[in-house]
Amino acid sequence: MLLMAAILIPLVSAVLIALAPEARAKTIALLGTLTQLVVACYAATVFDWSFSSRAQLGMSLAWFEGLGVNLSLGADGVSMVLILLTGLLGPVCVLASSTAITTRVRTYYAWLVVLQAAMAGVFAARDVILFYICFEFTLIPMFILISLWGSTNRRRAAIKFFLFTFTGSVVALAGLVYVTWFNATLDRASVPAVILSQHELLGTWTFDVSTLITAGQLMSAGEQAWVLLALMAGFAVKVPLFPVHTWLPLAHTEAPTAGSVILAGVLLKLGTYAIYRFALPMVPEAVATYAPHLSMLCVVGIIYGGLICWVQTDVKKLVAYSSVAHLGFCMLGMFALNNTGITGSILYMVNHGLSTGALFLLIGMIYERYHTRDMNQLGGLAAKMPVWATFMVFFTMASVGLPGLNGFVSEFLCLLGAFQASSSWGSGAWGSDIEPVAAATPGALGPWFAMIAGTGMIIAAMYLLYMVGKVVWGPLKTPHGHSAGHAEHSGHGASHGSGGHGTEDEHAHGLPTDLSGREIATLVPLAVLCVVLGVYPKPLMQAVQGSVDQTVAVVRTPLRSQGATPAPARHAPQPTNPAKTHGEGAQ
Amino acid sequence: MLNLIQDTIVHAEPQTLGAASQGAGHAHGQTDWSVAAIVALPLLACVLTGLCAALRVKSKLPAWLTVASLAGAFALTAKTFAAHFMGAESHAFVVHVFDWVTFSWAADVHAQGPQTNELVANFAFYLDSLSALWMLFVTGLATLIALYASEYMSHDQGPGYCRFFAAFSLFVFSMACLVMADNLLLLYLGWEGVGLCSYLLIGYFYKKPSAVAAAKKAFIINRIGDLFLAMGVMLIFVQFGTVEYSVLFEKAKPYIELARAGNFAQIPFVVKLIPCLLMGGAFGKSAQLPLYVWLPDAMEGPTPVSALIHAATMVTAGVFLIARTYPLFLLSEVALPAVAWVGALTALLSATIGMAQFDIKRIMAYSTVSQLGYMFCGLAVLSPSGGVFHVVTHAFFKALLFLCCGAVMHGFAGQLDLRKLSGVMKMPGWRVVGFGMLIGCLNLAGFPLTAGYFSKDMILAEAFVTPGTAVIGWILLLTAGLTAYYTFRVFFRVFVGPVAYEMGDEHHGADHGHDHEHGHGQGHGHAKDHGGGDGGHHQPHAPGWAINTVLATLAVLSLAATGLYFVGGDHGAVARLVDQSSAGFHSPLAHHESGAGQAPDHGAAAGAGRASGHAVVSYVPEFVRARAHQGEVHAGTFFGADPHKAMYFVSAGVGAVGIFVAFWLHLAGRKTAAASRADALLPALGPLPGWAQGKWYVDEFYDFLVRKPLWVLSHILYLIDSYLVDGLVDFVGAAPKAAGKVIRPSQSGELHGYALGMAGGAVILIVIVALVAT
Amino acid sequence: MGELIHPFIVYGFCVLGGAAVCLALPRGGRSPQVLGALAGALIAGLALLALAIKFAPVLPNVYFYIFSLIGVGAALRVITHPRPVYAALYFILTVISTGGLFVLLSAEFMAFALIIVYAGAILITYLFVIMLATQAPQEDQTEVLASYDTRAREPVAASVIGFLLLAVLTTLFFRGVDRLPAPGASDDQALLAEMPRKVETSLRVAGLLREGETVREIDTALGVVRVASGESLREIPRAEWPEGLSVSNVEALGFNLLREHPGAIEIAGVILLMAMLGAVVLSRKQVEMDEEAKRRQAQKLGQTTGGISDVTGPIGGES
Amino acid sequence: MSLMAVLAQAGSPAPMAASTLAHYLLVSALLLVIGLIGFVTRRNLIIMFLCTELMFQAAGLAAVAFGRYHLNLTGQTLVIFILTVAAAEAAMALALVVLLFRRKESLNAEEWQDLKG
Repeated sequence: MLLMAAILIPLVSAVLIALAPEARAKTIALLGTLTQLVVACYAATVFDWSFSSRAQLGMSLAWFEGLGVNLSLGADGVSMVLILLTGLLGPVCVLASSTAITTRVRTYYAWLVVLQAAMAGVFAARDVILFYICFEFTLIPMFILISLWGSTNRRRAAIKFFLFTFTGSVVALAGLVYVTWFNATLDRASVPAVILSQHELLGTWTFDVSTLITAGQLMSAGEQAWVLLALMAGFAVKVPLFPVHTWLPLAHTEAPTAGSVILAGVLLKLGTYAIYRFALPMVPEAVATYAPHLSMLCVVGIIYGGLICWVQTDVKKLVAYSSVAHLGFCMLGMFALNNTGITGSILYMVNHGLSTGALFLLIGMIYERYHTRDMNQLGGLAAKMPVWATFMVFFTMASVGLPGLNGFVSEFLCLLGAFQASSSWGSGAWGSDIEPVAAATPGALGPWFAMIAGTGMIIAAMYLLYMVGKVVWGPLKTPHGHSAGHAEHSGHGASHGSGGHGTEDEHAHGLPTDLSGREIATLVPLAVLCVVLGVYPKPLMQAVQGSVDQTVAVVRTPLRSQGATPAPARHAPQPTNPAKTHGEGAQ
Repeated sequence: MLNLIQDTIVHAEPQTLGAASQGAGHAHGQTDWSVAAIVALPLLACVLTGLCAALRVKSKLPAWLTVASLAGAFALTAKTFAAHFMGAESHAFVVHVFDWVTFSWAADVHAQGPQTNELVANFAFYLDSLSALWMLFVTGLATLIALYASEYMSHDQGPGYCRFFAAFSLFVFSMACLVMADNLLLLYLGWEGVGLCSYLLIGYFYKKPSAVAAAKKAFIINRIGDLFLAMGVMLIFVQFGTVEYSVLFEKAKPYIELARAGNFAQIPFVVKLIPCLLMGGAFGKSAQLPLYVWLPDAMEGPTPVSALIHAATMVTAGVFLIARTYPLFLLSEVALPAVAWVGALTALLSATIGMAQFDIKRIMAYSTVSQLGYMFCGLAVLSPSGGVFHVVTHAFFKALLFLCCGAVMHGFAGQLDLRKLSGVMKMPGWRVVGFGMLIGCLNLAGFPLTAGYFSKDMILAEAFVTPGTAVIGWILLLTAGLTAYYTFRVFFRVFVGPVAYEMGDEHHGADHGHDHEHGHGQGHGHAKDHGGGDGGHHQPHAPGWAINTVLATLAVLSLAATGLYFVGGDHGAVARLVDQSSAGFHSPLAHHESGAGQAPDHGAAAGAGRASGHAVVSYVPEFVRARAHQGEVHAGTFFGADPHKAMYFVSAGVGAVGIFVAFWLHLAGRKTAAASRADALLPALGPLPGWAQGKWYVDEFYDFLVRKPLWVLSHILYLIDSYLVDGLVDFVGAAPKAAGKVIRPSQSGELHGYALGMAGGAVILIVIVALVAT
Repeated sequence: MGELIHPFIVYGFCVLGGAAVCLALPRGGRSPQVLGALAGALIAGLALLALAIKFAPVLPNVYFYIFSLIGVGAALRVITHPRPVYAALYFILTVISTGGLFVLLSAEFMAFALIIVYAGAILITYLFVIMLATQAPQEDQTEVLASYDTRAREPVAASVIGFLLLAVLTTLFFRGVDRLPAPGASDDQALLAEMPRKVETSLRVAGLLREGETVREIDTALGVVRVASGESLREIPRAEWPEGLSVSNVEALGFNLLREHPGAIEIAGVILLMAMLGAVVLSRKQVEMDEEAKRRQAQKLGQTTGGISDVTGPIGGES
Repeated sequence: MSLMAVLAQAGSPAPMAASTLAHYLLVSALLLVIGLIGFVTRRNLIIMFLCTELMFQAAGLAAVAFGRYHLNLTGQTLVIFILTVAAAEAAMALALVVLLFRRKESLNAEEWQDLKG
């Protein structure tokens, strides 16, 4: 019930916001997101972390009986961690947008909260159709957030974002439906008894995730390759992998601050989570064969994204491209297909959400004050905004992957995972007959991938320090209108009171030169988490270990190679045969 | 030369660390909190000074907080040192604080052979004689320099002051983590931590774009080194399944056996690659040849920073890394020679550049790079004790030199150009600084009976003793001469000679605080109206009590350091400490004069002592004794004489020549600050001085070779991204619309057009029917 | 009969015909229309000559050639003549020649129907419309030739496509015509049995029926008509049948029309009704001329009526 | 023989030779083509309608020829229907032409190009 609550509470508060007067909107939104966070935390306490591989807190309501679609929720270790991240970023975003958003406040908060619900839905879904609905539903609020409250070129950005992601995910749906069809037409006799006992829904028309995962593994290598292609087409767009990333910089530069934070913090993680939940376990053989090609894309993305960041003049675009590079690391770890790699990539999802989300908050704060994101117009803000500068340097260091902060742990594990994952260890030049190679894992990546991706660490240092050097350090330089402290800005929709001749500390738009209490309140939790996850990441690592072990076991030794029969015989599909048993959540 | 080295490498049977860990076990109890405290105190100071910044403290409180905590840390280190490492034998121990990056996963049932299924990298400290020694001089110097900085930075009180001391104490914390780390991952944390602090401190005067650029340059070049280190750590983990020293050396035993037997061929390529990667990391951090360009620019930071970080502690991190993982370096026949050559070339190159500079801090920076080259050579020519001893002595006298330059800069409002200063020692109040500088220069130049002389001498001797590294010895000898020359060039130009000076333009060296920049600092004003006349009406103010006391203590310490060579066993206490640690490798050929026979038993004694199993891995030279008997192994000689004895006289002689040339060119017959006899010689040398002054254009070379092409590549990639990749997406969007536009004209409204279309269609249809039907 | 005519000859004629027609089409100004027409006639003659030589033994009777030549020539004139009225008249000539061909094909009723309905009714309507829809000639001009009539539009393209179509059709005819199924034996005389009164009247007219006899039964299979008076029965063999005792085309057509195509007739009726309704609706709708068009119309009328206008005022008005 | 007898080939006409059928078809094809060319080349609306009528003629002739060849009368009934359609079409079309002429004072088909879709 807790997971259903985590989804329903934001929806209810969205309705309340719609009904409430404009002034109350923000407080209701804050309350809604905070309650979602509280529910998520309570669910975390109830969750039995030692069995993190099993989907717990399950529940299931019959939805479309005929098709075997159930509203079934459940969360394993990884989902629970990501739900917590969503819960945390919710209130942070609401707080961050209190002064930034001044027009149509009610609609803004309503859609923001609906977005929260949809994201929680994606992570908690144990039914493919429910997953897909939530996965798609996140697009609409994001589209509205960007197109109504974005900056100059927001229409185009919103449309491109929506269409690009939507086309991708439709292809992914095709892949998932094929697997469902394959499962429905599976001849139960041909499936070994041991597998059948665990999944009695096998062979019937159902959309239950665990059943489909098992069915997916029984597919022939060719089918698996095609399904992988379809899934990757959809999810690679969401994680911006190299060739399909062009929507991200545009969407980020045009999105409002809170929109960017949510987009970077959680929406990108939908893609990585989907690949972890569906691509890896469902088509393990195809993933194993195509892992090097996909990691090639990641490595290119890291270098490509990194170098492009270096030449940006727009701060937000710089951070957006850095997300492309960072998620390249995350996916490199994922495609290493070993424990260190996948644990590193899941940690990366959380850490990237925190550090990049914070960076976007900080950039938003400058944008509210100086209404520009152009690095040439801003400079040496440390003199005017010391507190902001400290946070900026802190989160830049977290993002660069400084040991002691959260970025390093995940980045190092991803690189280590990629480094290990090569079956050529122990043979030829890399072999040692005296003592077997201790920590090599089979796979097709290897030291070269890690080495080239490692240069990404250097490039990260280059572009982030370039940004910090330009914006934070150096002689003080602010856009023309602002140095005199008098803020005349035609800022989009910002209908503030007439800009009185603000004194040094009180600008016309009611924001002190340095950070206000509220702004610090949004940053402190993220900073604390960055340090805690950097210094003591053990609990998080142990939390996801169960789920990661299971996935690695599946990928390492898929069902078909365990003597499962050759491609099962087919019998005519009966689309209408009702799902025999009431799809229960936890299997 | 190289294969000869391999034959003589002696490996004692690897010392089971078990002893050490048990040792740690029982020692766990009482020294546990003190070791952790050593690290915790600087962190506490950092947090407190951070709070001071938040609370906008204007007083010198942060300085006192830092000095107090560092003094406490030094005291604790001294206590631990006395408790564990003073005796003949010392035993290492591990102190576990908490689990850091440690997690285990289900064992892979299909993996062939024993696969580790856990990554253990705890926040734990491994204390042995090497790290204790290192911590001693790190915390010691840090305390002194913090005291010095409290006055030096006094003109910048307020947020800047707090920020300085926060970064200062964070630096000491990171250095402590680096030195006392129990595993390579924690070392990596310290490694990058010190990189961050050097970034923050170099960029302290963030108003100056040059400082910001220098800070960025330092961090990025360090990052390049760090990448190699990271790769090394990963390769170690993959190969040995662990990153902890104790377990690592345990696992490396079979290879050490092989190396001891001398057949390197069997050692797999992977194990030989590890030292090369670690070496890359060391060169990045310790500013050696390929990646040294950041150190001279790091002089943008305040002088105490340069003294502590860029002279004494951080830059020695590379030496520490090689010393700590010395057994791994001995496994590869390529690693040590490479280190030797890089060290020697760096020493020579930076010495030549140092000779031609005019900014005294830059000269000191290049001299640091050069001396670091010495230390690496010391390690590489199989005398880690010599190298480490040079690290210790260098730390003291180089800190002293930097602080003297700092005092001059502080007094003369940022004036650092040796052509604008002369006879400073004779001015009132500058006597202590003058004598401090003299002592430092004597040490640096290797004047007989100074600590620098003995440490340099050990390295030179070993270079000639160890077969095959004679060439390195000769290069180092030449560099010793050059060092003596440029050291005393500074001394004779600035501190002695006719009294003449010209105030610098910065006020008090520390750029004034940021928040009241519109109010003109008193210093700022006077420099402008003061104009270029020398001996202007404003008097340079002599350094205060804090600076003088620190300089005095450092001077005394530098002189006292020679004692380390004599007291505490053969080759001094430092050699003993080093031999007892993992870096302990006592060259069997050191005492050639006592005849082949004797060396071994001494060795044996030491070995025996060592055998009691305290050092991680120690080397029992029995093996050498066996080889020596068969006569295969014969120590190198210096023109027939025993290198150790010979070096005493040769290095002294070279030093003296250097000093005399400097005297002759820069003091004798010099009337004014600006000109000296040396200027007359310049044209004779042709373009060389110009190039040297231009630092051999290495910076420009890097910029041209790496930075510019990368910049162009990035622009090209951005164009590709915004037009090609993005263009493709937009094209997919625009294609249907364009197709529609093409087809629309066919609806022209002309009846005849339609009729013709119908007729044409009919004809085609009939033709098809005709063709198909028949 | 295999390849009746070698295809290339046919194509050759098509090309030449196309060229001739192309030339014949009106091109404004002195265009070699006459030349085109002559060439066309010449080629048509040659074609028919070639056909005649080829099928010497089995020739359709001579009238076929006459009617088809007239028909095709008139059709050519229809499309080449700049004046619409003459075009319509030539069309009437074509209809008449087609009627003639119908007669050759023993479809007399259709021939007459065609001429009466087509030529008589439809073409007359055309002439009416032509009269209504031509600009009134100015004083000085005897006949105003609308520009759009004098110049043909893309003659070349049309001729090419047209005669390409012709070539294709002719190849099909000549290739396929001999594969048609043989004509089934049709005893249209059987219909006589259905028309006892006609038989009776024709026999009585021919004097073969005696007083008081009536036709009892007509057995066309044997070709015998049984006549009876009282109880005496007499048969008149076919040989004695009078001239008129045969099913004429009209009667056969009547039977065929109503027996086999009753639905079609209904639909035809509906079509005609709709057409009538349409015509009524269309013609009743007044064309609202906006002010400016009215002014222009009145002005034009003013000029055309010359002096009269100033006396009686503009006749103008809704036209 | 009287002209009519010659023309009508007496009561029950003998079967027709295939080649004569080909002749008739050739003539009807010629008429069709001429009608088509007329429709395409002439701009005058009425003439275009006239050309369509010409094509109706061609179709009628072919139908009757086939009827004659197969000795059944369906061909001729078809011609009756062609007549009805032609009549209907003529009525409607010409009414339209009159309207168009009144509106644009010209019968040129190209005037009405802007009626395109």
